Amino acid sequence: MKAAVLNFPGSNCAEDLLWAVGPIAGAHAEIVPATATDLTGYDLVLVPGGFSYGDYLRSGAIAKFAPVMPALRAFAEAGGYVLGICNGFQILTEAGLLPGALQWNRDLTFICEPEPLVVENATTAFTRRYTAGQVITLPIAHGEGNYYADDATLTALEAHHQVVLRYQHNPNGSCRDIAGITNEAGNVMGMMPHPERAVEALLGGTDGLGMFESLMEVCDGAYA
Amino acid sequence: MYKAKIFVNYKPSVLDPKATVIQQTLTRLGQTNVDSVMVGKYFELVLQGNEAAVNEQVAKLCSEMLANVNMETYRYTLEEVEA
Amino acid sequence: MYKAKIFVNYKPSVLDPKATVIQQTLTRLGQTNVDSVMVGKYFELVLQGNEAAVNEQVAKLCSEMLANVNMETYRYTLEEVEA
Amino acid sequence: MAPTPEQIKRERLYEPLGLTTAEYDRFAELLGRLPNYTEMGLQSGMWSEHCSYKYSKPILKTFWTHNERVVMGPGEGAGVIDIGDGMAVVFKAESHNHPSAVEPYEGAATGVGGIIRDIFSIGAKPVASLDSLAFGSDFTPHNQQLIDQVVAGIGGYGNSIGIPTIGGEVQFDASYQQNPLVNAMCVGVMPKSALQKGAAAGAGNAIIYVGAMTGRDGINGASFASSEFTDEAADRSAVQVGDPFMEKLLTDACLEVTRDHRAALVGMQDMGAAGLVSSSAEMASKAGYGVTLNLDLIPQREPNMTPFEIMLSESQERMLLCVKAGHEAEILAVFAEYDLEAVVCGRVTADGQYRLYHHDELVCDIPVTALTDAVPTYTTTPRIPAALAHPAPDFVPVVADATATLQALLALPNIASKRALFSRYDAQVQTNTVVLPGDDAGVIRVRGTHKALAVTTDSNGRLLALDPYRGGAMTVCEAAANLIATGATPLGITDCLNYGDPRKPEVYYMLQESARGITEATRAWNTPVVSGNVSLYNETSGEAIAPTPMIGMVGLIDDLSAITTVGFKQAGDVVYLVGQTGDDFNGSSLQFLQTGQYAGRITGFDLPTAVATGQAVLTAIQAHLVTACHDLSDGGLAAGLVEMAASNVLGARLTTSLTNAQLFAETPGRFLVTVAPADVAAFEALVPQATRLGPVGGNQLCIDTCDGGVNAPIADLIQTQQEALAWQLA
Ligand SMILES: Nc1ncnc2c1ncn2[C@@H]1O[C@H](COP(=O)(O)OP(=O)(O)O)[C@@H](O)[C@H]1O
Ligand SMILES: [Mg+2]
Repeated sequence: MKAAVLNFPGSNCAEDLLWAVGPIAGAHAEIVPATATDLTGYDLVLVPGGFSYGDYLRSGAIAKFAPVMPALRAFAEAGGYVLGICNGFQILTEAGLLPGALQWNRDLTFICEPEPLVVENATTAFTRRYTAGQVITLPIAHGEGNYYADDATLTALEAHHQVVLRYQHNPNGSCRDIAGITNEAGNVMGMMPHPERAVEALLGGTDGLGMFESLMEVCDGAYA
Repeated sequence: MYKAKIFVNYKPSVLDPKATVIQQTLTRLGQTNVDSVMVGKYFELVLQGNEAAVNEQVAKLCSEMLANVNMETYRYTLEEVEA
Repeated sequence: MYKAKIFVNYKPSVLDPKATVIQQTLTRLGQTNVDSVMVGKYFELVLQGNEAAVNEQVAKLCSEMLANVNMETYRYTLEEVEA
Repeated sequence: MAPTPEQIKRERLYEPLGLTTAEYDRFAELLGRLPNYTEMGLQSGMWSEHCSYKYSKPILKTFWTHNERVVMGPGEGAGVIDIGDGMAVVFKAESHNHPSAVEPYEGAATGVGGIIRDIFSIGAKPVASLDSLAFGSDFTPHNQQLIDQVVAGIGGYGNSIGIPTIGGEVQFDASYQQNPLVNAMCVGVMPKSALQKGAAAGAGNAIIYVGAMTGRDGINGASFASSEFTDEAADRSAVQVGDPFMEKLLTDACLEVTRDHRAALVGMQDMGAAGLVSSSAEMASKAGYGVTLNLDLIPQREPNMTPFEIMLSESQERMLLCVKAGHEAEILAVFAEYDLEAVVCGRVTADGQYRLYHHDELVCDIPVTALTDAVPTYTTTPRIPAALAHPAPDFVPVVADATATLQALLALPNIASKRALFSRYDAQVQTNTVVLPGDDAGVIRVRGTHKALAVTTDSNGRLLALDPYRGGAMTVCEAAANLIATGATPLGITDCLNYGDPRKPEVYYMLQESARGITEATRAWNTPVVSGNVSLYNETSGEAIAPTPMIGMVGLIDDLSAITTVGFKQAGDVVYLVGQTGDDFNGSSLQFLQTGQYAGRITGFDLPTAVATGQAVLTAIQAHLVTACHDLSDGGLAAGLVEMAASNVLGARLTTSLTNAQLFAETPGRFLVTVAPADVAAFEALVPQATRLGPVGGNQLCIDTCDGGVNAPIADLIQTQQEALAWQLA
């Protein structure tokens, strides 16, 4: 699997993702700046967490105008796998690659805590190493992670099994406890929790590794 | 040259945490006469160009950048200003 | 019952990173006709009471909660509304 | 029009800027003429306590600052200590008390931003932040808002820039009600070879300005931070807004310059207090050179700024570099890559003069040293405060119901968990955090090695108020104990000295005595002071805060597998108390609970014993004989047990010969540890100071004492400890 980790000015989790996907999960990964205009040749594009362009207007609102965005859109439309984490999720919704929006947490405070999550759909390219209903614990670290979509959108998301991860104890007020979704085609996923922060026992857990291993299994055929 | 005054608001169906927190705080402080709180954003942009062009540009800016139309609505006015 | 429309802005000397980033992005996108960008907050509150009391309450709310008078200024209007 | 030199002298216009007549006269003598308005303004910034340390230098000189590991001690942006493998750790702390009192969010945020610049200006990648906070104990709506906004500001900056906040502390005491303390610490890691200093040497070399544009924000901030604030309205203009996005770009760009363009770079320094003047004058002074700046080239956010304003502005996110002549384009290109504005704004000169041009006019022409080395230092004749000379009688508590007392103690804001506050900080970005906030110290691994760094901040104003000498020493010991509890060997410290007006004999006494205590303890632990910061004039309406030296300590863990945490791990593990417990209740939380105040002399502290106990525990941890470890502080043994029970909700069944009251004694220098049954004999042989209390396990915390004891469902105790603060702040 060859993965690109996008790096927007103000992203601060690109290096963390590179470390998780590369040295830890064992895939080939490299940082690609937001000025890149071509993403061909990659199997997976990761959109990292952080505060792109400071996120002063609204999370992800400025990043959607970055030079790389047309290439990202083309990559997704061609069926390439895209995973947006935290700010990456916000960017994908702002860019219209995923439905809904992320607004301020219910209590208006930034939250950094490990959160138990239920894997709702274990058939996606991102979650096939988990089992349906499995509870995994991943850290969250966000101020604007409160997922919102109108009722029609939510109903459609559920009908098409696009809700992949739900919070067990909804920490931020997200509609229907949603922590992560895919697009209808299933090749673009966004999630607020940080799987790249849960890939080493030394740092408190390895529940996030399954996401990267799932993608490697899909991209490389078999993953030992 | 035109000055655009732009208001961005949550759609009524969206529960706004900022408004909720303000309302809760007011209640806690005993100010129970406040029936509703709405929190929005306000932008003022000064743009060069003729009215039609500026109007089109501002509308696009609002829908693509200043507001997230999934959860927000916007409205704006234009007024001519001296250079 | 009165509706208060409240505008809160940075004082002119205060650095506003929000406005700066918006302006820079517009420039990057080739929209160089935007001379200035100002970002503020807008609130609408509906309050029960007579005009004088509401006026006093809103002024206090603005200076103590909605605006940070160290670096922001505020202005507001009141208009009577139906219950 | 600026006032004329004669007018300045006649109308004493230097006084509102914090200069005395003697200081003004001395400056005029150094110049050989009367200073103009710009020059006098530069003097006011540079001669302020914040920049010159004129009252604290004599005290700081007494600190012990060097041992075999210290690469760079105080005097530069930050201190540097060797950690082996060709690597070094860089750290410093800074106070932002006054700005945070005036504008809590931005004051706290820019405090974090400022200390980060000190770290990367040395050439180190910032890898961790800590925050030491002190607030009033009366939770009025104003205080609640202050607490909320300070915490939001620290998180707002740190989370955004992507540096994990892995530790810190929050204290509540009446003396901070009007004067909160906001101290921030930053830690960086770098190859030793990348070290760079803030010097401007070599005639003809370029001075480059980079970062945010200069505005009128924070003008006179340096003099403002150094004088007691009484006139609220006047202080309000000093507010600066932080831009963490800009700082992220600056960090990355400056680190690229120090890494890849060493040959071109002469020196680099951040613009902190007294902005452009202090950075440029200090860089030139350190190197023994002069500097000429053209102010028209300085990027300005507002029109019509005067030289005074440009030079003294404290706009954030700005750096000053000295670059070899001929290499300007190379460096400017690096900044352009990051979309940062950078300009060559001046040159180094050989004659030691400080010259400024504005609109083609020479507006300042004075010796650099008149701004730096020439600043006088002052001492005050100390006087022991009456309350210390005649301490209250020893407090003798009566504890009939130890369970109820424990419940009440756990709900005190100073003892309750601070999770509701620190969970608003991103503690994991950079994915190196091994031990998260909430333990005794934060721990991060050093990538590419088998090492980790442990960091803590500690301060204890209420103890120093009773005994500055012992309190100072005990604060250092508490920091060391927190590091040891994770398995780290203490390396060195940074400090923030938060005190009142040093011209008062009693305040000066406190300062001097606590420095003496700190020095003695740092020598005993072999932890020199490598950097620090002073915040004086923490007074409102003539009342000083409790003397509060904040100690930030860094320790080294050589073996990742030896990292130890606070929580009980396994039922059956044996709990030991290490160190003797006495009737030490003066200044304790129990005294506060029962009498509403802290009073009496400080008893039970013996520095050599504290060091020996700590070292024995560390040896046992490093020998892998310990499964959990916690140093005892506020609330004593009983509170410590609940903290250990919390992470895995495990109770314990313990027996001790202590009294009920002694469960809450705060005899310093003690630890609680757990040991796996198989290791009990080896542990006891290694740590003779240890007393066996009983096994971990069950749902109850049971402690049998000689006159009763504690018996309660552990879940209840944990709930009180975990949630009490959130309830009180809601
Ligand atoms: N402001 C803060 N920021 C980050 N962490 C904090 C803060 N306050 C408390 N903590 C965390 O809580 C732990 C326990 O706090 P405290 O009881 O003061 O520690 P100790 O008594 O061990 O010094 C600290 O070591 C730290 O990890
Ligand atoms: Mg401790």
